[in-house]
Amino acid sequence: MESSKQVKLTTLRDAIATLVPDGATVAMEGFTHLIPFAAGHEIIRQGKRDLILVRMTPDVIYDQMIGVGCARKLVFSWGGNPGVGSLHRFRDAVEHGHPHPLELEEHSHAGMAARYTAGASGLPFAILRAYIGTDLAKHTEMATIRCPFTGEELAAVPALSPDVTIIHAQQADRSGNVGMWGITGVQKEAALAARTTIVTVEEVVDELSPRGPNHVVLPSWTLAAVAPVPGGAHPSYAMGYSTRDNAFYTGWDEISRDRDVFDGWVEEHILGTEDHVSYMESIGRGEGIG
Amino acid sequence: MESSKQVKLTTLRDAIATLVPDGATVAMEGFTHLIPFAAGHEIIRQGKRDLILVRMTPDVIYDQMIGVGCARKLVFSWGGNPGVGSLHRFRDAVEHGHPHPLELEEHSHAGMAARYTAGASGLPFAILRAYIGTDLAKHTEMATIRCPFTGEELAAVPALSPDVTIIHAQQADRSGNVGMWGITGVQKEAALAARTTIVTVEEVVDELSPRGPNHVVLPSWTLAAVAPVPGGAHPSYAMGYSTRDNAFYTGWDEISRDRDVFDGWVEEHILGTEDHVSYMESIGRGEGIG
Amino acid sequence: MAELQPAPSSYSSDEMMTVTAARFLSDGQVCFVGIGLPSEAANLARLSHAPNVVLIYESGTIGTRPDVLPLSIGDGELAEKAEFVVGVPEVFAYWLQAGRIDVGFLSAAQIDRFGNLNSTVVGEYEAPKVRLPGAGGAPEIATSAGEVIVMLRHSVRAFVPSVDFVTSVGFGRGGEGRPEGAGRGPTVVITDLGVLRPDESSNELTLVATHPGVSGEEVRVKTGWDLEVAPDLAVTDPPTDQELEILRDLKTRTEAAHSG
Amino acid sequence: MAELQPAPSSYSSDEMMTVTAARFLSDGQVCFVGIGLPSEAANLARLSHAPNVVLIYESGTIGTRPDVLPLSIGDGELAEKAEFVVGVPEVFAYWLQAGRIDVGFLSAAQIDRFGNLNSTVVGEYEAPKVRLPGAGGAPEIATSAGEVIVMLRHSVRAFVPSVDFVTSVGFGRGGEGRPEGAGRGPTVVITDLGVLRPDESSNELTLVATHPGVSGEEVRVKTGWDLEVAPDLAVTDPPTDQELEILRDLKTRTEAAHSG
Repeated sequence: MESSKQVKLTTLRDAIATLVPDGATVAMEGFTHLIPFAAGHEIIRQGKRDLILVRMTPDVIYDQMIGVGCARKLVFSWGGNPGVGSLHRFRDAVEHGHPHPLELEEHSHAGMAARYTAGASGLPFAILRAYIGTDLAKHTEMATIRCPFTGEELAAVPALSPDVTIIHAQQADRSGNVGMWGITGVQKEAALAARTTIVTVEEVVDELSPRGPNHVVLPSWTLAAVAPVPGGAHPSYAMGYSTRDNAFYTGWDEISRDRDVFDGWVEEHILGTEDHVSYMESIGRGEGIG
Repeated sequence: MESSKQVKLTTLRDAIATLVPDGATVAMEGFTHLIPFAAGHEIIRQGKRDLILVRMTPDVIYDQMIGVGCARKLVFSWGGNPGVGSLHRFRDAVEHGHPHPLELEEHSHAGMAARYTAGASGLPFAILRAYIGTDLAKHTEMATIRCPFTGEELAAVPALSPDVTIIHAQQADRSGNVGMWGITGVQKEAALAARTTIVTVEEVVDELSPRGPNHVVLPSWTLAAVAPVPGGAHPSYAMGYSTRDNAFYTGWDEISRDRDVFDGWVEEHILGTEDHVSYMESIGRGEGIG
Repeated sequence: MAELQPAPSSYSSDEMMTVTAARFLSDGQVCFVGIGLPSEAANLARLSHAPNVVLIYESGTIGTRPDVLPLSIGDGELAEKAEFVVGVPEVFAYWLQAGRIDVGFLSAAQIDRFGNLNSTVVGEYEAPKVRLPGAGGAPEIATSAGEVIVMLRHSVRAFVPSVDFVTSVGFGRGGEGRPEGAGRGPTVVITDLGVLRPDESSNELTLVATHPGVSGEEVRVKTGWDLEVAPDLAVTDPPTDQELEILRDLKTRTEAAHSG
Repeated sequence: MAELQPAPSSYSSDEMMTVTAARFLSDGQVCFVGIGLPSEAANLARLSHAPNVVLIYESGTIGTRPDVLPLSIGDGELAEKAEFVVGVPEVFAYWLQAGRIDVGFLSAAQIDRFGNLNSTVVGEYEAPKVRLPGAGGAPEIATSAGEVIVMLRHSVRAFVPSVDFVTSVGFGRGGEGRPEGAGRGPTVVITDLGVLRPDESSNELTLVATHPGVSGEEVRVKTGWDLEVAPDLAVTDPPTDQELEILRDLKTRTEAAHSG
């Protein structure tokens, strides 16, 4: 029952190696829930460089990728450690150019969401009522546009169509159709806006079966690769499979404050491990994964 | 647990009497599934006039409303009897001005869907790639707009914000939150775009519980009235509650071809009945309703 | 009193039309399907040579595999058998407009020599002789799908020199060609008599095949303009026994379901 | 070794702040809520005097009634206890931008005398002293919500004469007023010391109440501009025993859940 258009299940390592070139514009989305951490670690392991990283809410995984020097530019709307505080590697890059300067392009959440929606819709831009009275308008890519019917002036933002979008989902079936539920953020739009979409999943099942609200399906023929990576969202979570590892987020503050501590942590736990299973063991979260 | 903002469950008769004034712009949506027939019949019973009727797919219920003279204008994208053929009362109004002339404003489905989406989003217009190379552009409300980033010329259509939107759904809970599933068409957008939204439902339940895909919820505080009307979509259907009465649709062709036959049918079955229960009995579909 | 069953090798012109259209679909293609003959053809393809064809109906049912043909675009069967269901705004924005559709099927009341389609009015727009249903999804299917397959029964009323209203653009009123960035447009027109294709240089619809037993002259008589006929006019392969069996089973199941 | 439990009538300045903010919410209002103090205040209101307050988090959880406070805006608890969940593009387009929000809560690193908020940078944008997280949902909450409640702890670092960057507009850099059609903006600023309201004619934030035991002079000292004090300066009612009990139960449940 497979045709040429249907995605083949693959490994995360192969997907990153073959589909994520240096210099690519890469969006890794997940709104607190379902963040593709394992994929980010694999990008670090494979030493990808000069990436334009895109994400509404760059959090710890982007802090890690920025800290090791994967990124030359960040396109975002809110960069923090949710519920904890600053992203120290992100701040070090912006405030002190370490490990190298990081170009920024920032929007509001509404602007980023509209940009992805335009990308998913095949439109070159989106309109929204945004940025009114702010200094953001001067520091971001936007234009104003007048309603041809009412004369109201609105914001226009360019469509966002990443070279590669990477997301994590709960399930794939054996044909590579992907199902996710709960808080799905902007993932559907980010996946449909991209030229190439990679999905890591908790589980491969015979039939997609939501165990929560807001079920979203991405058919296999819109995807480039699907890789089973159980626990691949850790320390984020996958509703129905895992809970958020809040202790990891809190602990990250300490690890990321100091350049050397951070470098050592990456060396030991990411570069020093082969894959997500051995990574989880190395950080002491091996139970129940893999 | 009820506050001022929460809708009260009411009767269809009261909802139409108090919330649908003559001359209003009224959208009754339903994409084959969940068409609010009972509400249309109640509008006919109450003798509403000069309505601007809006609907992507005006079908038999609009044929009836146009045929009795409720409407002065129709805003639409496809007017037919699905799977059967013409809407004879609609054609009679357009081709011969019977019972009186009917003003038309027509779009494509894509255009109408975008107009409702703009309305639901609080924007004055929507952009889309549409009407290219057609004569529609000359006969509809649209403008062209240039992308400020790429220069591409796109279509702009004005937002659609009906005075009243009426839809039929499967369930409401006791607080007036509404749940529907299956083919939900443009109902969410039409409901959220309207100043006043009326929903008829198959059933009032303790907790909304979808029995099919694509569950859509409209919270009570976005609605003006919710009225239980079991079978209120007939001859359309409500997934999980009823099936489409294809024989009625086929039979409508005969009834609607002739002005006198149509007038007699309306007199007997709509004007001659009190409510949806007695209407269903009068057309021989009384079983299992009410 | 059993009804007379035709031998498998005997078939109607509508069956020939449906079978021909089905053959134009390849496995794995993503198709935007309308009700009627296109739906028959697309499902026949899915049940025969193209099991992984992805069928999308504008009601928002994506990847649907109905057991029986829908009577309306929003039949419950389409939702129950779909991989997933989305709202109508999404199906037009994220799926059609975004360029995810390989093949769109269209029909119409009129088609002209340059493949433009009319489903709006016969006669003047302001004072129509016949008011037709209108555009529906057609204008954007015509320009957003990778290619368009047109299905239309042959008659001089339908095949007119110039349509009364361009609801969906083919190669333009004067045959000037496709709008920029709008896909290949109508690559084939399949009728109950034969198959037409736009000429690569003139964009004019040209008869390239007739169905078995139909002459080129018969098609020309039923066409409202001076129809070009390809020098190497082919004859369509008749339906195979298997094609007919699958199609008739599908229609038998459908009738049973809809009269039930 | 049981920990010392404060008597209900003893409370912290953060508790006073949260309780004060909760009281500004009326039953049935629709609130767009952020993480931290706003989430505490909104849920306290829901669990006390405003059981039908509708809480919307930008993660897409609508009408949610969490048993414990979320640590992040996308905690599973918010989705599990929501009336329904939608995608992030929808929450901003159909729910916030469409004007369905009565009250938006905002916080920031800096606020100025005209209620403008900064959560982007301290210092120059191109060479910041401190790079803050950025805008998130704030700029559109500030202009699309019917009114905005600001919660911010008092200090001269936070209460500055003019913000380094306007992330969310209050009454404009020069206090010129609200953008047209943009709602009432910050109607109240609640701090750990008291309550400020914009003056109706000057749009300048004015101290209208202090919390019990706080003097107007103390607030002026911790404000980075020459703060106006209302002639009829009020004193906030202290938290009731019931308010404190509900708030502390909520926080105890929350700590247990997040450390578990």
